[in-house]
Amino acid sequence: MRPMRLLGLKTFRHGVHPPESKDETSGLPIRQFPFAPLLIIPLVQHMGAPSIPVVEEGQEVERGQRIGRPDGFMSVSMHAPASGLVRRVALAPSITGRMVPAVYLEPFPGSTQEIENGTPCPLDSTPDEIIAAIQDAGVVGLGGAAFPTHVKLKIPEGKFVDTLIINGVECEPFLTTDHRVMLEESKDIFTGIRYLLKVTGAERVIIAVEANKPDAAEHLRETFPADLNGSVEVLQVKYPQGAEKMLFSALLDREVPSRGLPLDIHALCCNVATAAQLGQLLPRGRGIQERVITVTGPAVKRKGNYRIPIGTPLRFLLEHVGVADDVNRVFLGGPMMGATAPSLEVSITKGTSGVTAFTNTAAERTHSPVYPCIRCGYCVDACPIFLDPSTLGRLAATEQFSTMADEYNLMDCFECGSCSFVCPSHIPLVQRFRASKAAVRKSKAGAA
Amino acid sequence: MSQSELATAPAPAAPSIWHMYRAMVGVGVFCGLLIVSVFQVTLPIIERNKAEALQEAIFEVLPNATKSTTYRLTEAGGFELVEGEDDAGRLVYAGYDDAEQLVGLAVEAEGMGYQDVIALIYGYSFTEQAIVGIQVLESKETPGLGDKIETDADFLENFKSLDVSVGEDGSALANSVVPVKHGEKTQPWEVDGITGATISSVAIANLLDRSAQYWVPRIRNNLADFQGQE
Amino acid sequence: MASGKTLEIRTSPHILSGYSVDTIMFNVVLALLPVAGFCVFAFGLAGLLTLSVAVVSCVVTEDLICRATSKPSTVGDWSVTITGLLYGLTLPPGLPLWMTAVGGVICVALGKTLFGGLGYNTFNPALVGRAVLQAAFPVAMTSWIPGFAAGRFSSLPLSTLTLPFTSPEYDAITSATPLALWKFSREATATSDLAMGFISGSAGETSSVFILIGGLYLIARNMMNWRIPAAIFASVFVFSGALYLVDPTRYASPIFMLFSGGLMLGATFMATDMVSSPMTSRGCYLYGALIGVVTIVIRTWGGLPEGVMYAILLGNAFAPHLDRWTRPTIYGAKGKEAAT
Amino acid sequence: MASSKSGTDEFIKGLWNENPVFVQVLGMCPVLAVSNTAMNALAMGLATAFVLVMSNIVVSSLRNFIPKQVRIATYILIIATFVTVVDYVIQAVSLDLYKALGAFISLIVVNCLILGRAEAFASKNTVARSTMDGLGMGIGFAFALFCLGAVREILGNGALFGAQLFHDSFEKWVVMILPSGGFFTLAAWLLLFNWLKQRKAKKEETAALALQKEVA
Amino acid sequence: MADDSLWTIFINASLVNNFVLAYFLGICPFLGVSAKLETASRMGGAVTFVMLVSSICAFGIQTLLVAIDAPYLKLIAFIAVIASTVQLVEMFIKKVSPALFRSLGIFLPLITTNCAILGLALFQTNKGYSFVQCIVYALGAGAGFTLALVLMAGLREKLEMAEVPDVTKGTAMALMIAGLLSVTFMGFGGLGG
Ligand SMILES: Cc1cc2nc3c(=O)[nH]c(=O)nc-3n(C[C@H](O)[C@H](O)[C@H](O)COP(=O)(O)O)c2cc1C
Ligand SMILES: Cc1cc2nc3c(=O)[nH]c(=O)nc-3n(C[C@H](O)[C@H](O)[C@H](O)COP(=O)(O)O)c2cc1C
Ligand SMILES: Cc1cc2nc3c(=O)[nH]c(=O)nc-3n(C[C@H](O)[C@H](O)[C@H](O)COP(=O)(O)O)c2cc1C
Ligand SMILES: Cc1cc2nc3c(=O)[nH]c(=O)nc-3n(C[C@H](O)[C@H](O)[C@H](O)CO)c2cc1C
Ligand code: SF4
Ligand code: SF4
Ligand code: SF4
Ligand code: SF4
Ligand code: FES
Repeated sequence: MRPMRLLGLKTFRHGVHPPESKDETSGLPIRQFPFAPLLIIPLVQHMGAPSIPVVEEGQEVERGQRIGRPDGFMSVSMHAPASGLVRRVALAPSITGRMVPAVYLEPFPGSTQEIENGTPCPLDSTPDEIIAAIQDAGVVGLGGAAFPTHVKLKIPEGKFVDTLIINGVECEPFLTTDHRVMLEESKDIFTGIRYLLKVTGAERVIIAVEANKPDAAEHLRETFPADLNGSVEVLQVKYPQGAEKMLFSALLDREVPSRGLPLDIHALCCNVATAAQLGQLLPRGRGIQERVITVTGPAVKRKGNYRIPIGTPLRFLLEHVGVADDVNRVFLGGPMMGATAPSLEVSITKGTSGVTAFTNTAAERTHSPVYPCIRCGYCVDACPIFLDPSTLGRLAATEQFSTMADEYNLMDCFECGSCSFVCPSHIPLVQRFRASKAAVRKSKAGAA
Repeated sequence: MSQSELATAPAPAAPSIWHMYRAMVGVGVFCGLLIVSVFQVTLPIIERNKAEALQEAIFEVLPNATKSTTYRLTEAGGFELVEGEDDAGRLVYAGYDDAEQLVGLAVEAEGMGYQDVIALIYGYSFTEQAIVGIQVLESKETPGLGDKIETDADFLENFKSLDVSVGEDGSALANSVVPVKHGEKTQPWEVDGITGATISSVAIANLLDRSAQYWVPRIRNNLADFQGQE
Repeated sequence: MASGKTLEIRTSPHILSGYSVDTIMFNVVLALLPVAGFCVFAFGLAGLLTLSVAVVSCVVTEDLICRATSKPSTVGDWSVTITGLLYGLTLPPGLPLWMTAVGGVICVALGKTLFGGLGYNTFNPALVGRAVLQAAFPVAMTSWIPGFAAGRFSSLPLSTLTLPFTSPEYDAITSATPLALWKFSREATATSDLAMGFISGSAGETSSVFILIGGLYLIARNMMNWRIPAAIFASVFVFSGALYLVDPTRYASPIFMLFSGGLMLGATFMATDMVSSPMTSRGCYLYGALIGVVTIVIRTWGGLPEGVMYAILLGNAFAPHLDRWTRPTIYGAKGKEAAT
Repeated sequence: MASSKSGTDEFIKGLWNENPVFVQVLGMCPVLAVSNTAMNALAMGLATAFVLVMSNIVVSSLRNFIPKQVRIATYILIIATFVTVVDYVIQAVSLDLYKALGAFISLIVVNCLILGRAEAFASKNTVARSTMDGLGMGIGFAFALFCLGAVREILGNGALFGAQLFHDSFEKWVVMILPSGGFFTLAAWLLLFNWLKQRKAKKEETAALALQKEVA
Repeated sequence: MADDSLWTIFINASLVNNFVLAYFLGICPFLGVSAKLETASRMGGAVTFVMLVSSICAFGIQTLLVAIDAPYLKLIAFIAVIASTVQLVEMFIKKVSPALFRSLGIFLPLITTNCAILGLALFQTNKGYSFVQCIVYALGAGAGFTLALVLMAGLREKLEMAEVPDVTKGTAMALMIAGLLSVTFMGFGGLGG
């Protein structure tokens, strides 16, 4: 399977091209977002175990101070996004709909919100020291999965990485976070890259950018440090190019083995914003208190790219930017992968790359009637994993879960939603696959 | 017998070899007797039926014949009279009129049609040096289309007198029997096809040609074999 | 602000491509209109009546069956209109209208609804109707009236208005199709006549130009799988071209093969019926090649002058196997063993 | 195995409730192959019925005489014998009929219906009951064949038993006499039976519901 | 007519006069074993194999019966000899290749008393085929049977995921597909000629 080159640009095979809808925010510089009167900081914003709170109700905290410590290796530290008063340490609603432990923090009004530097982690530290520092800084993947970055960087004995890929693709429609970060924080990105190269031992770095962000690619190329071994690659615009599996096949012509890890093909992928955070935090010994998100969508009045404190409640965010009266759906992330907010009380976490709000009219198209599958094959042509979503969909409708998993590779579906997007019969394919995967896992667990 | 019965039935009653032997032989003898007796009873009737059917077909394709005899092609290329019911070898049927005068020969022929094999019998007249009638014996051609070879009056008209005279050297037909499109027949050796059943009608023409190319020269070269019959 | 109002919770993706079954089907109808128009132009009233009765009988049958099974009517998705139009376009104009109507019922009942309706028919419904009709009334289905006859807009062929269940009678004007002329008399027809439709044949097959325009429109709008017609045309061209090179007197030229009979219409609009064709790309190429080769085999060595319909139906029967054989290896399957 | 059914019950069940063709879908090959006219269908049906009855009689009367190990071989021998008999009798009666039925007379040997009845019924029941069973199944089979043959001949030839039913101008539906017509006609009969069954089931359901409501 | 070319015999037996779709032979296995592709293709292989064996047997028996002038034993001899030969072959395969036995074996006893097998023996005798012609005829008939069975199985598997109306479910639907396949195969008419 050769990487495709169309119009001279690299890309992967299959995939879709939803309307990009990025024009309204891609030119807007990152602006600081104000503090909400009450920040709700979930203690689990990442894949893995929740952090253990180290603050108590009524305690005053400084901005950047550690408020949670990692509970084992698959966990990270949490830091206070603002100087203020801990009002409660209690459960709070999360994006999954479940209640999770959280710290309720009331920022001091009028505080300058200066941040103290901690113990810096210089570039010449050992890989293990850097990994410890990353865990301490609370860095998780900002590309969406929120996988603890230090876990990903811990290269097991006997494995090696030759290529580091920095993911600036941002194929999700509407979102322009990574775009702005690449334009405005390229220095931090390159610093981050140096740390990453150091930790992983990779020989070279490739920064991947889609062709719809020519200014970012241009800027990165111009500022690319001469002593770094690497390049900036411009890719054809296609969803889900940002998925690391797609990037590996587009850039390296390597496929992550089914149910394997990127390490199996000696590659590693980090989001640009993650790299930028590393570049900002490690030399200063700080932890994450804020991140850049895009607030956009037809229902949002003041769209833009904001640097926003972690823990900002959605309600405050929307009130601040203003939304249309007929807003009917808000999702954290973009429209392809994002999850709808179960309520306005959930807060922005490290994994949130954007907030998109739709009005009734914008949402109408998703309410079209569902027809039977007409075997048009659009989904087959879209699926970047080369599955057969049509047959999977029919099997799911008749609840033949084990056939789906055993004969049609259900478990390889990474839920990109391309199939649902293209289906002219409006069959909720990926939605069915999520449920089917859960059913399969349950029956496996039951059997074990 | 159901599975459960098998499982629970006590085994001691296992039949002896003798029982099996007795049963098989008994039933075998009974069946053999039945078959042979039915065969003996029906055989003459069947033979008579078949002979009558054949006779009818011969008289149908040789319009003036009232009596027929059977000849077999010999190794030497001549013809010999067939006695009794023997039907081995390649046969032709000679037809005679009331005056015991030879009117022609009836020959069976087969060839591939649209669906399956078409088998027919045709009459060859010495005097006209032509095919003077055909009758389809077996055909699975499509009803309404291919079966027009049996019913279409225009088509059957072809075989009232289809020229199959032999050429100069006596080894082949002067003109091959050829199919032509409906309405374009100009020569007596051409077969006017049926529109809508071209394949079946062409098949008839071709199988007649093949058969006539084989038989007619042989028959003409051994005319004496049949004449001696009077 | 949205304080008091409830937000919807749905899982991603939250946007759709904008394609919808009914818009696709409606566009196919649009693409077929020029073909239908030319049919009416060439065959006059007979063409118009054939198409109308075909469409009406299909649509009414579907509606009635929906009612009988107390389901909401599915006529609105336009798919049955395509079935009716295409079925009508494959008929000989001048076919007794009662036969047209009977075939329409067969298309929809036997070809589609008894298998579960839209999306579940294993064979192309329009061709099911035509094939059963051809087997039922072979004479009427192979009696062609010539196009562009004088007075075609004011009078009808004798056969058209035959009383139901009785045999049609024909005026003397029936004529052979180019393929029959070639097969049974080795007479070739001029390519320009073929392309422009100055020939006799099925209602919709006589105008290759309009068929191609409709097909290109649908391909441009990504509503038709271009691989199928491409594979059919390529295989027909290569196979008949090879035969032609061997013996041009016995085998027709590839151009003739491409432009005569129902090949254009079948390859563009009927082999591409999504429901009854394979889904994978390689499956589509194989499917097209199979249809092309079988068509040429039937045309060249078979008993019938034309074989597109049977070739497509055979392709339909093979479609599940083609899908199975060409199922792509999934991402990451290659390295699976290497990894473990 | 011995049920309390009377001989008439044995006879009736084959006609309708357990009709070999419409309900059990057995012995399909001859059903489809020779049902292109009512005459052929009926003749084939009766020939099969004859073999069925005779083999049932012989098998049931010999049921204590034939050891289990050789029973299938013996049954096939018996059936083949009667088939050969029928084959010659039909040839003697009418060559035309024989031609039309072709090899399918011989194929009665392998008709699963016959071996099935011999095995499942005759080998365990009295001669009288087996005769009734054979008659019922045989006539049920012949009846089903006739149903098919009649439909196919009427539509395909415009005739029944060779007698033209309609005016000359009737357009024959050639497909009905073709192989595909056999499949379609049988499918149509089965659809009809399914539909009747469903309707009955639905009626019974509503009746049961009504009763429940009444009681409640 | 023993002068048909081998090619004609093969094409006719497999496509034009397909045993299942044109002659209605072997309908029971056709309807019974065509629900799953896996079993269908193995059944096809087994039938082809048994056809080959019985074609050879039937040729031998016919030669013998003509020699001893006992045509009335034809049917009984065919069925008995074919059944026992298949039994022997089955035992042989079991011994020699257990793998082959596992894939074909279970079908063999089912097939022996199947009309397609007996039909083949009777037809080849009626047509007066030579030994080689008989073998080609058996191979053609087997190939045609397998093709019909495999196509049927593919379509039925596809329809397994369809919302088929209740009245159509089961044998009725199988017969409808068979009818449509039969119509499709009519396109091959005249190919063998
Ligand atoms: C369908 C899909 C699309 C994705 N798109 C992007 C993307 O556009 N940009 C990105 O940085 N990560 C994207 N990701 C996540 C990447 O696969 C990968 O996890 C990430 O780049 C790793 O970097 P991080 O750990 O620093 O977030 C996507 C993942 C999936 C499954
Ligand atoms: C259970 C689990 C274990 C993982 N272990 C490792 C690991 O040991 N090393 C590593 O580099 N990445 C590891 N990953 C990270 C993934 O390869 C991937 O980078 C992460 O899921 C984010 O990618 P995505 O956003 O495309 O889904 C692991 C992921 C999961 C879910
Ligand atoms: C169902 C069906 C059955 C056919 N059966 C025959 C047939 O038995 N004999 C035949 O010559 N043509 C048969 N044909 C072929 C055509 O009807 C016809 O022969 C061909 O179109 C040539 O027609 P022409 O004579 O008008 O040129 C059949 C066609 C179909 C569709
Ligand atoms: C490109 C294209 C071609 C089609 N061709 C046919 C056709 O040949 N016959 C037909 O009945 N329906 C056709 N349809 C309509 C639709 O697929 C058909 O009604 C379904 O097969 C019914 O389930 C076509 C649709 C599309 C999009
Ligand atoms: S959601 Fe799953 S099945 Fe659908 S396109 Fe993505 S990977 Fe393929
Ligand atoms: S895109 Fe939808 S309608 Fe098309 S094949 Fe896939 S599931 Fe079926
Ligand atoms: S046993 Fe044979 S003849 Fe009888 S129905 Fe079954 S397959 Fe046909
Ligand atoms: S012989 Fe076998 S396959 Fe045929 S119907 Fe009887 S049980 Fe079914
Ligand atoms: S932005 Fe590419 S999917 Fe997340």
